[in-house]
Amino acid sequence: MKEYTFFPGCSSEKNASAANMEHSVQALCKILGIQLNEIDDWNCCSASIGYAGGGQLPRLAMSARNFALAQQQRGMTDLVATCAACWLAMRETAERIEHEPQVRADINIALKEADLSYEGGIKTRHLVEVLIEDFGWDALKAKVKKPLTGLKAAGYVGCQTNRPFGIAGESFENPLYLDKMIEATGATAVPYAKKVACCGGALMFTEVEKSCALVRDLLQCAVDNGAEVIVTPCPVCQLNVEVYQDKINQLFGTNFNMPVIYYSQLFVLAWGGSWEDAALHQQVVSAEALRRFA
Amino acid sequence: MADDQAAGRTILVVGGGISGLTAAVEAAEVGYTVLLVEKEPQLGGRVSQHFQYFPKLCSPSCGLEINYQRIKNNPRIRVLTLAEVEAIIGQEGDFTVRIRQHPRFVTEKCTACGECGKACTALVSNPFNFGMDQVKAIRNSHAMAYPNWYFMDADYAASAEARSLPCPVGAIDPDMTATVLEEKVGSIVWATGWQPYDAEKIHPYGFGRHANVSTNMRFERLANSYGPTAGRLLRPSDGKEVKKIAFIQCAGSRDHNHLPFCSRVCCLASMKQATYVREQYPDAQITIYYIDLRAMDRYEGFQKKVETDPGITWIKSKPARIDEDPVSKDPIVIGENTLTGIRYADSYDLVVLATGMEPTSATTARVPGNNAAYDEYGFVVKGGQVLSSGCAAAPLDVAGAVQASTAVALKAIQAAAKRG
Amino acid sequence: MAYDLSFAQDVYKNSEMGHWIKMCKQCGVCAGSCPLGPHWEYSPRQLFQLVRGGKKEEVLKSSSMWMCTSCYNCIVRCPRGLPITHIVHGLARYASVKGYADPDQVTNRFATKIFWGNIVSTGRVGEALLTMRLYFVDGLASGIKRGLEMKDSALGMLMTKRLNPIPIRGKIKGYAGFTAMIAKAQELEAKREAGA
Amino acid sequence: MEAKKIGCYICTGCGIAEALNVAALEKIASKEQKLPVARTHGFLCGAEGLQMIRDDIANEGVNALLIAACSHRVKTDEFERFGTPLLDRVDLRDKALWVQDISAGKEAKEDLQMMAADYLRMGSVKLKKMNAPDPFQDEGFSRDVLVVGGGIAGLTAAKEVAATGYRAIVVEKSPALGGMVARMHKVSPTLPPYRVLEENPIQGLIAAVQGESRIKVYTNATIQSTKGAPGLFDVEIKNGDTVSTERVGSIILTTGYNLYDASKLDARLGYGVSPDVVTSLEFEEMAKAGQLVRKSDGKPAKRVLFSLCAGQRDANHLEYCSGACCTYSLKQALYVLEQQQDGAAFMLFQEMRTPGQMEEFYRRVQEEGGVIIKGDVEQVGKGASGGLSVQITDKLLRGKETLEVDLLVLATGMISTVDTQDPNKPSPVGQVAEETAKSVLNLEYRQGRSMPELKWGFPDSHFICFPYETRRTGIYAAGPARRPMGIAETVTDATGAALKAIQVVEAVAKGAAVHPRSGDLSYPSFRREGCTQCKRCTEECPFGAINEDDKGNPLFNPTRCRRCGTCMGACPQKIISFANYSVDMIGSMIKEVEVPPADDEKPRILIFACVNDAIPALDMVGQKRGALSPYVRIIPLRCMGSMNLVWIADAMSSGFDGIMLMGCRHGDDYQCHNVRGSALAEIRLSKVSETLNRLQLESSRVKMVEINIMDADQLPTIINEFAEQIGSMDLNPYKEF
Repeated sequence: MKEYTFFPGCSSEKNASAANMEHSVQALCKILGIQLNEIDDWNCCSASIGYAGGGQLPRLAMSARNFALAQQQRGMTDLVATCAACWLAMRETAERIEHEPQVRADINIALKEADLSYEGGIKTRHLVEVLIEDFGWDALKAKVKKPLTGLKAAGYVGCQTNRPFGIAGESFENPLYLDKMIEATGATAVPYAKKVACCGGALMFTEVEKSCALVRDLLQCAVDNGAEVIVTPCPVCQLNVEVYQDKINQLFGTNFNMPVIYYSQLFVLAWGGSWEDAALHQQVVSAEALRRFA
Repeated sequence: MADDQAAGRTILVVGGGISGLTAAVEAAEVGYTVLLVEKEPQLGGRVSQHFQYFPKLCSPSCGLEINYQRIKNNPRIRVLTLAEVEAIIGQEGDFTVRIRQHPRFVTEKCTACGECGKACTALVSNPFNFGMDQVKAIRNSHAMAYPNWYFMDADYAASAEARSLPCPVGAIDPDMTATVLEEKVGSIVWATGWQPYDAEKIHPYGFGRHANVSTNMRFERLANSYGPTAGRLLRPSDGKEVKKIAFIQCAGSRDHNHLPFCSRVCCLASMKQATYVREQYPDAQITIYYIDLRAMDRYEGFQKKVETDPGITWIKSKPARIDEDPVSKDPIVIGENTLTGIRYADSYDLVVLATGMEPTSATTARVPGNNAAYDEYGFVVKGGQVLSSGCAAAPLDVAGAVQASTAVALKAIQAAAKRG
Repeated sequence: MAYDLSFAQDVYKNSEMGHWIKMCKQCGVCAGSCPLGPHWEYSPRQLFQLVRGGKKEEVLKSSSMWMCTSCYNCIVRCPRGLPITHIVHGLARYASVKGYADPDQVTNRFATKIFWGNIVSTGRVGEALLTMRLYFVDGLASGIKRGLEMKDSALGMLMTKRLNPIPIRGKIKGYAGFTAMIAKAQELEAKREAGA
Repeated sequence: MEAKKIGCYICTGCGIAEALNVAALEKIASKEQKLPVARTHGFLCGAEGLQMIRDDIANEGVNALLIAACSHRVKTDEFERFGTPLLDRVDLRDKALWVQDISAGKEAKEDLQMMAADYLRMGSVKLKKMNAPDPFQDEGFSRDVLVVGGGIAGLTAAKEVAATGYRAIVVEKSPALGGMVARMHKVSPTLPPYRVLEENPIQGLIAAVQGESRIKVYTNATIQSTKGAPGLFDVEIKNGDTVSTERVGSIILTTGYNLYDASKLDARLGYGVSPDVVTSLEFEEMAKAGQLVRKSDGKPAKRVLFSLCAGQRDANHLEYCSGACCTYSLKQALYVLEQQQDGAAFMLFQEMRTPGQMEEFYRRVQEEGGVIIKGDVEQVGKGASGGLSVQITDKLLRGKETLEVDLLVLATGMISTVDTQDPNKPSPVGQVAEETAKSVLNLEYRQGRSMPELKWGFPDSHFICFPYETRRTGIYAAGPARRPMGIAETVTDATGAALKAIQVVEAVAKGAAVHPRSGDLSYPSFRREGCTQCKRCTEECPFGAINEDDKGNPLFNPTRCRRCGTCMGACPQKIISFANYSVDMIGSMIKEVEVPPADDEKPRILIFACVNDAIPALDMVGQKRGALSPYVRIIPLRCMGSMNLVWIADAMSSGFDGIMLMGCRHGDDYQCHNVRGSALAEIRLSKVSETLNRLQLESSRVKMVEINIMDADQLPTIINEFAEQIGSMDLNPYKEF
């Protein structure tokens, strides 16, 4: 059993938009032997869109509080995040605490108001990095019980899992780990030009049509390349690409009905987990195409 | 005077490209003894892979040939090919260097008659053409090669066929092993030059992923009648004639993600390559994407000349990325024209990345021991035991490399005259 | 007067990562990298030159900064290593704080008011409330209209237990400390932004 | 001198024995050509074969070698190191065997045999006509180096010359050393991390030069005249009323640059209108004096606009880029940003040109707040609060903008101070060009007092592969006198020029040529009694090597000579020759070719090929096993410039049916290593139709082509099409005679 401090983020809460991710992540960890110790009483990371309301320091302070709590509760053990935005916000905060003394000092002035302090040092990691680096491809493949042979999946890495930090060792323009994950389950990763395209992110809320146009291009590319399902590591990507398909069909006269699932769901399914373990019942666009492997 | 000083005072020149050749020949023609060490089987270095020089659009072989003649006529120059300097001990005026000479598997008896090559059935990827074609495992690296003396790839030397190759003069020796020499030298010139920046590292441009994204050095080989297409400008995916072509400047240069410095020659090289295209395809459309056109000093005349070509579109823009049309395999260049503010997504038959110069002294040709000072890019600069010239010292065009190497030849003479 | 540097110098000093604007060499990579590029009135590169040119009104009243999806494409490609995403966020914030940004600009309104208000009110995002606030921001009628447009999706989310039927969420346990922390941070931030 | 004894060695390896009747060749050597020693060997370049030759040299007294084997591309160490200058290589393999397909049958084999026999005959007669050169010597040779110009280039050159153990003489026209750089404040970075301005090195350099016993300095001095030649230059140095004469071996021209006259610039730039518009040099002097102020009212200059390309890259002013001004202006921007409180520097650029590691310096200046603007100055007016109001076109903000600044600095460009003459306008016959004594060197050369220019007034001759070469042997230009360049590059350039200056005096001492025929000991001589004073040789020498006496006879300066043979080619009287290269030698080779009788219907085509490009290209044809017409016979020439028209007549009267001349490209982008050789050959050839008409032959029988070293693939077509064309004509009627 490997233990990590865990920051699930707001979308992974019960009845939140990435509840399916959280559920499948837990199932995945159980199979692999990972214990995720959630930070008690964590707060929102403020996400990238937090810049406008929060500015610099309040925004960074929010992640700093989570670090401080993590250190109090779990010492310096690696902190794992599953949400792209949370992971990015925490990495950014960690970097600025490390490299900018003024920021570190100011953050601590603010943290003091909550009787906390944090000087840096906890390593923030994406769950994907844990799987690759701490377990390795062979271990991931070895768990496969029901190879997803014949399944054509388009790996959609998106933005914030990929930039500006990215999964260690991967290219910003053509990261390969997600394709390798798909292949590790026995499925086929379709070649696909939009794997790091943007889904609109938070602008899906405000610039709906512009963002929907981005997602339309993305879906079209997946369809053109024969994908039956889109697989992603990012809750924002998952939400935007899955939930807005109706809207897109309405706006552009298209007829998309593309299931969009998390890599964790794919693994759980291939590793012999149930439909429910994989939280595939929690898809807005039905993932029935995968039922044949359940 | 000079002859007296030359006694026992050898100048070691490392690198047999245009810089090393120049330093060696210029020093030897003053009357000094020169040991020229080249790691490849033949001299000429990077320039020998070029089709033409700007601005005169003439062949590098022409100037190289004169330098080879100067070597042939000058007994003071000793050339060691397939050789690398492993260790440097001592100081200016009194160095001992250890040189490893890799086996050539062909002895100096070779008359370059070509019989072995005819019989050889092993084809290997051709490094001289950047792997764009295949070549015999026993060969000369290129037609104008000097010394005109065949060599054999090490892998092939271990094969059974290598032992049975015909040679009228018995020059083939697959059992040849490396030898290590120790030499006393008075001064050392590091002239190891540059390598093209690895275009695969420039991920947004898709080299290696997109079939029809090439590089400037590959394009030089394509244009060359001795190159993989016998000089025809054809695109890799389907052999189609290149009628719509883009050159992208600063592909890897002036970029903190890659080479932070300017490689100096790429703007002019692309202008020159535009003339290759025009020569073959009078109706071709050419686009050059650039940040700043750097046709320094008199090269401005060349820029002005190329600018008279109405078929060239100049776009002040560093493209953001290159996509590929999945069906036609046309590369699509995407970016913003900074003078109009208009975004573009233009497809081409071929895109040529003007990749920059990475000093080999930063990677494969480090100076042994603590004998060199480097700048943060890996160029060998003033302050160490060895002198440096050409593109081992700074990104330079050929004339600049010759100029610097002539100067360093004098510094090497002065240093060799010091008593250690 | 053009190229009066007082605005630029204030931005360099008081806008997040603003000092990096000095370093742009106007290559255009950022503009070509942006997913919503065509919708920007001024591309990042142009914004930077406008800042240097002293074009305060043009910059701060522009909707450009609000078009950033935070995809970070520009940041990883910029050959001068400018943290463009952060610079643009900083400029947006600057425009908002200094009162130049149109308060009705949809993203401005959402980011500065709705989203931030949502997270600081409890310590975490309340997605349902966030969505409702967003839809009803222009009043009841248009809110209902927007809500209806998305009703199938919302229903889907509800049915798959990915949307909380109870929009109000509870506060985090340490909310008092959290609020005090935010207040302190905001106080320091305000000082910094004022150029103190 | 001992009698010549020729040994002929025919290699039978590399398939020669299988393709050729070697015994017949051997017989030609011994019986027909009457060579005292003629041998064959199956592996001549092997240890045994070479020993055989060495034994003959030792035991038989052989002192001239005819090696009939492969081409000069291979085996030079083996075949060309016997220590005798009397050597010729007959290329039976690469240019005969390899370009003939003998599988075609008996006739092909016979053709090849004839070709080989002819080449052997030509080699034999060549060697018979060849004498060992006697190197030119003079007791008065000097190894001292004259440096003209006492700025950073000249001082560097002198210092480097002295540091190598030679004496230098510096002549500076102004009262003090230091030149332009002495007027400057600081210099741009040359060392990592390329971010920091460096202290001006000039004072240290002046002190070093003044403290060096091997350097003699003349200030307030000009060159009244330069007579002589490398090793033997006599230079009259005028200082006031005193004229001193110095004998030097070589000369380095480091007179630097003048700035383009800012008052000639477009009025919109405002120079001369407001005192607050200054040139970059004026600004430099202000910075040096610590006076960065508005000249109009003495107020501190806080906002400074630098306009790069003030006249450069402009067809109305300087067509070229000055190379260094972008970096130079960035340096000056840093003066403003570092020295002035609240200083602001704006760089109005066209193309920001900071090559190489200077990109980092560009970054530094931006980091310090320097603002870049792509655009042009439109109008300069008076500012609201003094200073200037400058209207510009702003290409990045896409519009017209107005900047209030304290100073506008115009980065004017560099003009070479070397007086040059356009080589494309040769001086009229009988006159010395540039009679005015304006020239820097005042050369007493037949072809004029000035240096021939390459382009835009810069005096070099070949700026890619051999940038130091000029058309005046032993005179090298360095620094901005040679090409626009900045300080760091000037220091490098001057060091390189110092090497070339030393190299030439060492070569001269040995009687040897410098580039491109480095080491060649031959030099031209002439038979005075045959001279008609036509002056073609003195006019045509690309290097101005030949002067004239009062009667118009040529006066050869062997140490100026580059041994190209252009004089020999020019001479209608055939009286100029080298010990080992002469009109008679080539003429005899032509006559040695056995021309088949007309009824054999086998034409003969003579190819004169330049050894620099055409011969290597022909070697490549062999290496690639291209097929050439069996009727061609190739004669290498040192340079097409040495082609004497009499050979055309010789060949035609010997029965050749066609002649092809292969020279290097000429014109603006010439590749001729002797600059004018191939161009002159073309001019001469234009007169050949007269000769042919006199012989009642078609002028299409003679053709000149430009051959590039990479033309191996085209050569078979070029040659074979010509051969076909000649074949389709009637055979040369002179065959019968």
